[in-house]
Amino acid sequence: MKDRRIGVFVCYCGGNISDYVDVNKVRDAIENEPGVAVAKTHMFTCSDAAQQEIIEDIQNEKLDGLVVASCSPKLHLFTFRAMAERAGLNPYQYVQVNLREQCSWAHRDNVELATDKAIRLVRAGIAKTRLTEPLSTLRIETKPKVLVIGAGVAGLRAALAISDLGLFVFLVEKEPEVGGWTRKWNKMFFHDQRGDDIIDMLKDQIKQRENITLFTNAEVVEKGGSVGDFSIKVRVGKDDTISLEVGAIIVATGFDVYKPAEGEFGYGLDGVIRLPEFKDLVTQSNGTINYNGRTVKNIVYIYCVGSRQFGDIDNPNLYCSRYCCSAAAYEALCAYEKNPELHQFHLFRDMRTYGKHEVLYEEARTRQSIFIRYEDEDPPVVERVKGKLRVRVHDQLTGGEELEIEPDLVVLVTSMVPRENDKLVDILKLPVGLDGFFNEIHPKLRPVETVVDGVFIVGAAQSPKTMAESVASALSGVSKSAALLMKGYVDLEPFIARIDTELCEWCEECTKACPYDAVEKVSVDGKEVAHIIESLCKGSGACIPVCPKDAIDIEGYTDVQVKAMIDALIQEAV
Amino acid sequence: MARVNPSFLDEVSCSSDFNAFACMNCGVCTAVCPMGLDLLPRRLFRYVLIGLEDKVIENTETIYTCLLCKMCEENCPAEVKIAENVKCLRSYINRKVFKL
Amino acid sequence: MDPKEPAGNAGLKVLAFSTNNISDPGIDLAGSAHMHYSPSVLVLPIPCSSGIRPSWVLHALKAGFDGVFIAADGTDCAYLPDCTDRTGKVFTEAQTLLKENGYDPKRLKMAAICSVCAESFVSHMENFQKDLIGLDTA
Amino acid sequence: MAKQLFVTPYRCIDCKNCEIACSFIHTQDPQKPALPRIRAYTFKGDVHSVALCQQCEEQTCLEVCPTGALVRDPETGVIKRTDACILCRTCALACPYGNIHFDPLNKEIVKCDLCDGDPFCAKYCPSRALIWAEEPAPDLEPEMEVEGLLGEEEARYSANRCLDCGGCSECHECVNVCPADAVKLDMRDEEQILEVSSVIVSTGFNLFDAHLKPTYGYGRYPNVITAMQMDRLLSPTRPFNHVIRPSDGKRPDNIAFVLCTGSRDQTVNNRLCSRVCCMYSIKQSQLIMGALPLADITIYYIDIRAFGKGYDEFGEQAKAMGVYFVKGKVAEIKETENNNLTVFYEDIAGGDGLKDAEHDLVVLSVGLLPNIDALNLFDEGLLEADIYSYVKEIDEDINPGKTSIDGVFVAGAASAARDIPDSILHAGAAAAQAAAYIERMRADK
Repeated sequence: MKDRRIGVFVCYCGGNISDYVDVNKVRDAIENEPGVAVAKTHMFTCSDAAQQEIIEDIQNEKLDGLVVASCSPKLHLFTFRAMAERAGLNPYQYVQVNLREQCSWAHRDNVELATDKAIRLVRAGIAKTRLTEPLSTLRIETKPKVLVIGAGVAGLRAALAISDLGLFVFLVEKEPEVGGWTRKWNKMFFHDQRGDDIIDMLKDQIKQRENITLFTNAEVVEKGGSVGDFSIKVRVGKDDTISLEVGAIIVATGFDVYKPAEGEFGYGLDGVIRLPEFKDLVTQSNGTINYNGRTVKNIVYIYCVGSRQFGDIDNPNLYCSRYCCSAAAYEALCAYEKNPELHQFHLFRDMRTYGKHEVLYEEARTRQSIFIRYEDEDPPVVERVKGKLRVRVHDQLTGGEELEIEPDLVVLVTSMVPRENDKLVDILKLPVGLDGFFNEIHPKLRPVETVVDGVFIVGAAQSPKTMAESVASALSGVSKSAALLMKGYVDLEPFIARIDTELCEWCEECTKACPYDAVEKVSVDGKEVAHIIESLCKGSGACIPVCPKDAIDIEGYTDVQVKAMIDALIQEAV
Repeated sequence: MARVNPSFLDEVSCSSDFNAFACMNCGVCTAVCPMGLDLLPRRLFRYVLIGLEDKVIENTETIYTCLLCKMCEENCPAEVKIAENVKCLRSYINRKVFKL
Repeated sequence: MDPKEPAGNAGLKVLAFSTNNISDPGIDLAGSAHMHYSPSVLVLPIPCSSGIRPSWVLHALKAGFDGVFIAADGTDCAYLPDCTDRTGKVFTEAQTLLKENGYDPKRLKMAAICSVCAESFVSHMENFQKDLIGLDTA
Repeated sequence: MAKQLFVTPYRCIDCKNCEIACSFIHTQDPQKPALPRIRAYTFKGDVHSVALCQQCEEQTCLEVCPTGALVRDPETGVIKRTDACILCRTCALACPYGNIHFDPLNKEIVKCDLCDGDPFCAKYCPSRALIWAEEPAPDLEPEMEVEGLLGEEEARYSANRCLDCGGCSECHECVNVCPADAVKLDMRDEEQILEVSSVIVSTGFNLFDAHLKPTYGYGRYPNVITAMQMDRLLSPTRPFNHVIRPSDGKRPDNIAFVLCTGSRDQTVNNRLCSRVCCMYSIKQSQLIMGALPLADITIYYIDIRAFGKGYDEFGEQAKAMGVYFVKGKVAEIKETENNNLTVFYEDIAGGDGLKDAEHDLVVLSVGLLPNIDALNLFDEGLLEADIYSYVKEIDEDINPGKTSIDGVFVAGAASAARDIPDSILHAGAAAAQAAAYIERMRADK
């Protein structure tokens, strides 16, 4: 190993570190470590002045490795990487040691031991840095085109917004018609807009756009490449397959309406229908609401069908579907508008008409909808007795009184469930959560991004949403795609797997372990070995322990680095 | 087992001010009632809404315990005109029970 | 320098493998909230707990650590939906390796530490160090 | 016996020679006469005297000095100001007799130091009201008592009336000690003109003021706090490192959350649901469980609105951890003798009717209200509001974030109560729309 010239900078962080760690003692303890050329302390390493001094040190001392022992890397890893870059040092030869969150702050009760630990941590950082190699990001030129999968309200709106920004869109819809569930629906809360009107309006606009290509009866069958440069195969109609090259993918595959099991709240009995079917009845009505030729006078709504499930159900839907309370209250209002003589009973658990939707609940009550609360463990029972529907329920609001209602119609307020999309999940390698919906990286900070770079999830494919919320999420996905593509290139982190082709004997274990299809078989000098597709590897390291030959390492966390760090951590501090 | 009778509500409702159905079942009225009766006023009107006529008549005495002090009305987050509703209920009882 | 550990855990050295995205923020939070745990707990960050080589665990014990703790991603892992199973496999393999080399497999412990699991991390460390006291030296 | 400065008030003729002498001897620059350390007074018409530092034993000035700039000479007992003085004026505030002053002209704190053993005031006193001697002047009339401007008690009382001692006294000490030079006291508001093509209004919400719900006693009962205060107690950088209750610093072991404080409540003119309170209360209850494992936590609710992704699961988790959920809005809170609180409610789900329960801390889960400042950002009347005074989204279904002004978009809680995930998505939408708007403007040019 060639001699390294490493700079180590230990931060006081005002007093946040230095009050509990003897910073100078740390500096003294490591300044003669092999490879250390400069060892200094700074009051605030992150300050402009200190950064400037460090840059000068890097340049004057010709440093080829850098350790900053300061706060958590979550805070300033990128700060110092950028600083290293400005100084002409390879940013991946920089290692940050966490002396604040994981040392000084945690051990404020013992300065001596905190200092002892700090020395070990810095030494481990140096040990790691000593074994770093210059790495470079993988720069990928991005294609200014976006694939939108699913042409429901979210997909259509997303396509328009992308087109607005001057990017090309390929919009792929599985069904022969666009519009998804929204097309099928009449008036919708919260603004009384008709679903079919909205879809028609969006469809018209899309037709006028030259930079949107719509494929119906079409399905994505293959995905290659990676962020910024995907190659996609789409099957259109029965046999045609076309190839597309896109920079980003927006998945807007929507939801399905929950289909209750036979007998679940009487489902299957004559007169027991789901909310979407009831919506159609209300739409068709002129004055009275009719079902199978009979006039409906009394309606029972049962809430939480397919949501917040409990008891002995296989794979229960534990989640709340969020839209249903508001939708049912709204539908009751629509029904009341048609026929004010109706008696409507709502069997609910918690009314979740959040935010401004509260007004729907309030109006439904003043339009004489009666709300009856059933207990989680004691759901209502729907039967057909002597040709008549009968619903039995204990009303918690009336001291658990057992009530019997004889409705003409039972409306099951059904949940949104994830679509069966196994093929697409497999093709895109999308993460699916416990609830079956696609999983974002972080619900608050990165709600439309997935672990697959360049693939975004929007609308009800991510979780149940109202139409307005789906559209907001779709536009959010557009923002993210545009931010990615309009720069023209994307840089990928180089901390990915690498194969020692000497050791590798191609046993397939790594390729089986990789969820991202990042390992392929290649031939090197006539020998079959594994090869990492750089643009696909995420650097999780999942392949590391499965390799029987220990032939894989993750850059930045190699076997020798980890072992050197362990040795440095255990070495007596002084 | 009690049979729900939705038309009972129409029988009790005596004026456009009757709005017991606007109740969101928060229970504040019961908790502030100076008479401290569990039934008053929320649950009593539940009986009316659901149409449990027997229960209502059973509680005739309770209905007349109300002071019409409007403590409940003052605190009701849903603007239910509780005192007005009680009056309607009394008028119903007068007709039904006391045959007035 | 021979600093003395506060009574209770006899300064037993614990190496904690923690993950950049999930458990490290949890351990950071323990510090930010000024909770205390033993300074002989030393954290080594890695990308994902399913990428730990069992041999690293053995290496740590041979080097002189008294115990190794894997702060696993659990179901929060952003890389792998089945991270728990994979890390579980690593854990079992590492325990077998320890047994083969004459180490008590109890010297390795694993628990999912989420990004806000500060209190849970601290109590795991306390309990682990306590458990380690009772173990025979290898 | 050492020499002392003796004051004989009845001899004083209020000629102010002492002041002039003092000023003269301490002046470095004739353009900037020193503030005299001694003051001559006339009060009640014809009574004259002087006031100057008493070098008193109760050395309040010395004790309050944050930098130790005041020291007592161990030999002479004289209290002197040293160069460590940072001009914070705390000593001036603390002196019960008002004998320490800030000299604005010379920017220094002045107090009598007896001129290092040769007080000039005495030298120049023509009436011998001031003498520097080992004993009082023989002709001093013993029955003549000094009637001070204020007695000690009065002076102390007056000094205590000052309420601003802890506030910023512009001592600049923070500027001096900040190693990063981060404190700048000379910064001023600055008006800047920016030319932009599009504006995103993300001015957020206002919190409901819990005082407006007087039946809950916020502001009257110390142990009724808002959820924002609880959040502070629970945050990683919490001030006390424990969850404690305000009245006595005790760790509470029976905590109540009162949901819908100021939401879904026509008595305070807000019929809307605030959307976040259920979840933040559940979150706090879980955090409290971590901080105080033995504490009982009760959440009083009308409906639990755990509607977002993973929210219901989170609520169930809290239930499993032992948080009690009671259906019934709290009607009233009363304080007991030991500052505990009794909440009155109807136990609706339990069917138990009217109930009360005692808690040692009550957290009011206050709701969200529109931030009406947003409506004044543009020329009057341009930015339309909805009937609840939120910024109106004129086409929420298809163009979320679009407002009544072309090119102006709204994001987050400025247009409706929103939680963080929904605010973030909404903001993403506003960004996409603003970008599209700018792109369109460019194309039109």
